[in-house]
Order: sequence, then structure tokens, then C-alpha cells
Amino acid sequence: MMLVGNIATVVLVSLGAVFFLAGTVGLLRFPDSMTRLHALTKADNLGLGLVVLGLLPQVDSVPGALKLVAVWVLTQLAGATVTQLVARAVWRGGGRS
Amino acid sequence: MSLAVLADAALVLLVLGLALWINAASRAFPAVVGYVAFGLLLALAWLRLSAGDVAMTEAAVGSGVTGAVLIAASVRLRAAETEAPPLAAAPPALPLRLLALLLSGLVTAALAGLVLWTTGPAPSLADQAVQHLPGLGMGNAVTGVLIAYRALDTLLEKVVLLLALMGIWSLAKDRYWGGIPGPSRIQPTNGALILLARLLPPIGIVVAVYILWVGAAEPGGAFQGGAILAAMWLLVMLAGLRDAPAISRPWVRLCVTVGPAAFIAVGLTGFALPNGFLSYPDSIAKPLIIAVESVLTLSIAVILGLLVAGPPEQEP
Amino acid sequence: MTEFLLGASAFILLMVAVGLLRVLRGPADIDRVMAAQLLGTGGIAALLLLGVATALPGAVDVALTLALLAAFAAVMFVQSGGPGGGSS
Amino acid sequence: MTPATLYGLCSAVLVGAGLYGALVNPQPLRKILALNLLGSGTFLLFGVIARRGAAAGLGGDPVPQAMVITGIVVAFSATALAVALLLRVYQETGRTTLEQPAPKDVV
Repeated sequence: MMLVGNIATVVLVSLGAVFFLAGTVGLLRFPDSMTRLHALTKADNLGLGLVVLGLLPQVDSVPGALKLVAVWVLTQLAGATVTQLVARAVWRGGGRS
Repeated sequence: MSLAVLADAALVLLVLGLALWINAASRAFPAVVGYVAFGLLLALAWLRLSAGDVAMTEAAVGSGVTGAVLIAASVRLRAAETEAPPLAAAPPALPLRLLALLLSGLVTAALAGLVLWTTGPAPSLADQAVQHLPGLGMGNAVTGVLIAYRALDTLLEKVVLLLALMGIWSLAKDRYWGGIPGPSRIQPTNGALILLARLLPPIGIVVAVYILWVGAAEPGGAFQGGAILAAMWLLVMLAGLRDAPAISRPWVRLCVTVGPAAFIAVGLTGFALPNGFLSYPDSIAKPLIIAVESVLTLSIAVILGLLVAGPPEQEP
Repeated sequence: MTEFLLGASAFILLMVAVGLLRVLRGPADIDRVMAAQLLGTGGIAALLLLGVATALPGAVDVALTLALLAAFAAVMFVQSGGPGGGSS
Repeated sequence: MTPATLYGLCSAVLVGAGLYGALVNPQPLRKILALNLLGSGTFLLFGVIARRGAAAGLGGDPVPQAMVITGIVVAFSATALAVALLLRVYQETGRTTLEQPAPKDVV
């Protein structure tokens, strides 16, 4: 059981790290603000989501696990709103130079 | 633990890189964004130094609320950035810059020498602090120090917050005195932001109360909880759901003063009961401390929020 | 497991830190805000990994605080009229 | 080198960088930023001393840590007041400096 948990952790956290890598590459390489925003949201959603999922087997109490999930949900809320605000600002021309 | 050392080294390099950027950026806004990132990384560094309470304060106050003040200011001052003298100050001449560099280098070298030469364990008050915690019904020594042993510092700090708020209010133009803080809103509100400002504050209030409550035993406490509450309030104002209150409102005045006042009241009763100013009788120490902390949290939240909102710029 | 989690934490931190090059390059201020947002999320992930790996007291609560304030800087920027200009 | 020493050196550089920025940068807002760097460096040094004073089963001496928490909040109130003063000066005069213009600059 321990072993299965550990394997799940390694796989999921690694996958999450890959999404952060992708987010960074996208943020640096994509040509304009809109596409960069696209890269950012993937890291926000999936990167942190997979890391949290991967950490769950390592937490031994239910409240501890719930707190991890709460961190993810709150970051989602923030991320979604910021994406909306930024996209709207870029759309109105604020993001172009 | 080689990986841990690597992580520490990476963190330190990042923090220093951001510090250089904050000084070197050509405009203020990029420097301010650097400062927000800097605060977040510093919170990680504090955790690595086993100071969870400080990490939380740095994340909420050092990076979050300070960042908000600086961001708003850098946007408002954007037009002034391209100004030359006499509208803006000129950079100092090269010899002066070199002199400043020399001075800063000397200070850095002296501090670094101090850090490197004094390697032994530092003198510590940890034993004394822990010794009396059970009497207070607490597990977190930092909260114990803040609320009990060094309560006078904490009280004076509340007074500093209040003084800063009075300083900011007094900057209002005469006709706006007693009015609503901050510039009148020009930005249209946004559906997504309104949704966030409706969803997040209830959760934020729960988390703030939890942080305050858990502060007795684990990292957390009145400052951290108060800063979260302030951020939630500001979010509601930014989304346009509520205006900032006119500063002449009685409840505003009551909220900002009730924390320090309660602290002083409890402190004075210390004279009548056991050992003097700001000491708690053992039997009711815990409920008393929780009561003081709750009222303090409310005051801190309102004061921090109003400090960010700025001087009144609209008529009441 | 501890070593793996620490390694992952350092890796994610370094990744999002590289993303900070966007703060240096811009070109628009909104791009810099995005880089800060990515650093915020990555910092939270690194914090959670670090906290679970070394059982630091309070690490998850610090992450909770950061998550609550995650949108704050960007909202402040947009609502104070930041995106209206200021690309260099 | 222990982590505490590493962060100690970091704090020394932060203090130096903050001092330099506060002395040299002409823009007031940047001076405020630099002073905050200086403050953060000082706080971090306190944290290092606290870490070295770890005892009684705690990770660090709680007294300096509590002082730093107080310090961070006071630094914030000072920053907020300074920013408000700066914005007011700018609002009133359209300038971001208090230096008197030299006679030849006056149009």
C-alpha cells in the first residue's frame, strides 16, 4: 500500500513539474500576451493540481489532505479570475506595445 | 541533505537576483513586480529558517499588502517617470555613486564578516519563553512572546499602525476631510472579478479565524489573520461591490481604536490583580488572551485595509 | 521520498524563476504580471512539496495564505488602471 | 556552510543593495522600495540569529522572531505613509522631488 502510494506520488509530482516546465517555456517563447496567457493557465491548473494530487498519499490525516485540496481550489479561483482580467485587458489593447 | 543545500542556494541566488533587479529596473512598475516576487521567495526562506510565523506574516503583509500599495502607487506615478529635472530629481553624479557603492560594500562586508565569524550557537531566550507557556495555555512560543512577554512591543506597534493611519488621513485635502478614501473608481467592474469577490471573502474569513485560532499552538496569530481579512475587504472594494467607508463613520473610528484600547484596558487591570501592567492572571490567561487577540485582529484588519485605501479623495 | 520531494520542490522553483525573465523583458506590464502569477503558483507548489517533505510546521498554512492572496496583486494592477498604458 | 550562514550572507548583501538603492536612486518610489529591501535584509539577519539560538525543542529563538513580525508590520505602515506622502506631493506640485529648482530651470 505504501509502495503504491509512493509510486503514485513520484509519477504525479513529476507530471506536475513537467507542466510547470511547459508553463515557463510557453511564457518565455510564445509570441504575444494572449498565447502566453494560454501557457500560464496550464501550469496554474494542471501543474499545481497534479502536485497536490501526488502529495495526498503522503499526508496521514484527513484535515491535512483537505487543506491541500483547499489550497488548490483557492489557487484555481484566483487563477481563473486573473486570466479573465488579463485577457480582457489585453483584448482592449492594454497588453500590446 | 545535499538536495536541501542545493534548494537553499537556489533560493538565495533568486532572492539576490530579484534584489538587484529591484534596484536596476528602468521603470518603477517592473521593480514593484520584482518586489512582490521577492516577498514570496523570502517567505520560503523564512520557512527554511524554521520561522513559520514570520513566513506567514511576510507572505501576507510583506509581499501581499505592501505589494498592493506599491502597485497602485507605481501605476499612479507612471506619468511622472519620464520627467526630467526640475520635475523630478536627477541621479547623483558618478563620484557620489561610487562613494555610495563603497559605503554599501563596507556595510555588506561587515555584516558578512559578523555572520561568518560568529558561528557558535547564539544566546537564546527560547528556554525562558517555553518555560512559562503552559501557564498561558499556549503551544506557540512566538505568539506567547508577542502577546504576553513582550506585550508592550505589540501594544506600541498597534499605536504605530494607528499613527500611520492618522498620518495618511491628515493628507486629505480640506474639502475631502471625513470623506471616502481612495480615488473615485474609473475602471469598469468585471463579472469574473465580482464572482471572485463574492466567493473568496467568506472562505477568507474562515481561514483568517482558523489562522488566529491555530496561532496559539502553531504558526499563525492576530497579524496574519488580520492581514488576510484586510485583503478580503480590499478585494470587495476593488470589485466595486462596496465602497470604502467614509472615515468619519463612527464604526470606522471604533474599529481602528478598539484593539489598542482593549489591550490597554487588560493591561491596566493587571495592576489591580497580579504583577502589574500587561500581566495576565494565570487562571484566566487563555480566555483573556484569546479575547484580546480577537479584538486586535479586527482592528488590524480595518487599519491595514484603510492604510492601503489611502487618504480620502472623495467627499463624504 | 523526502529527497524526491525536495528535488521536485527545487526544480519547480527554478522553473518558475526562469519564467521571471518575463518580468525583465516585458514588453507590456501585463506580461510582467503574468510572470508574477506563475511564480505565485509555482511558489505555492514548492511550498507544499517542501512542507510535506520536511514536515515543517505551518508550511501548508503559509500556502493557504498565499493561495488566498494569489489574485490580489493582479486585481490591484488591473483595477487601478494599470493595463491602460505603460509598455516600454 | 550551514543554511543559517548561507541566509546570513544573503541578508548582508540585501542590506548593502538596499542601502545603495536608497542612496543613489533619484525616484522616491524606488527609494521606498530600496528601503524595504534594506529592512528585509535586517529582518533576515534577525532570523539567522534566531535560528542559531534554537533551543528547548524550538527551531529558533522565538524572541527575535516575534520582533521581526512586529518589524514587518511597522515597515508596512511606514511604507504606506511614505507612499501616501509621495502621491500627495505629486498631486499638489506635479513633481516627484522636493529639491528646489535651480533659478535657470524656472521657465
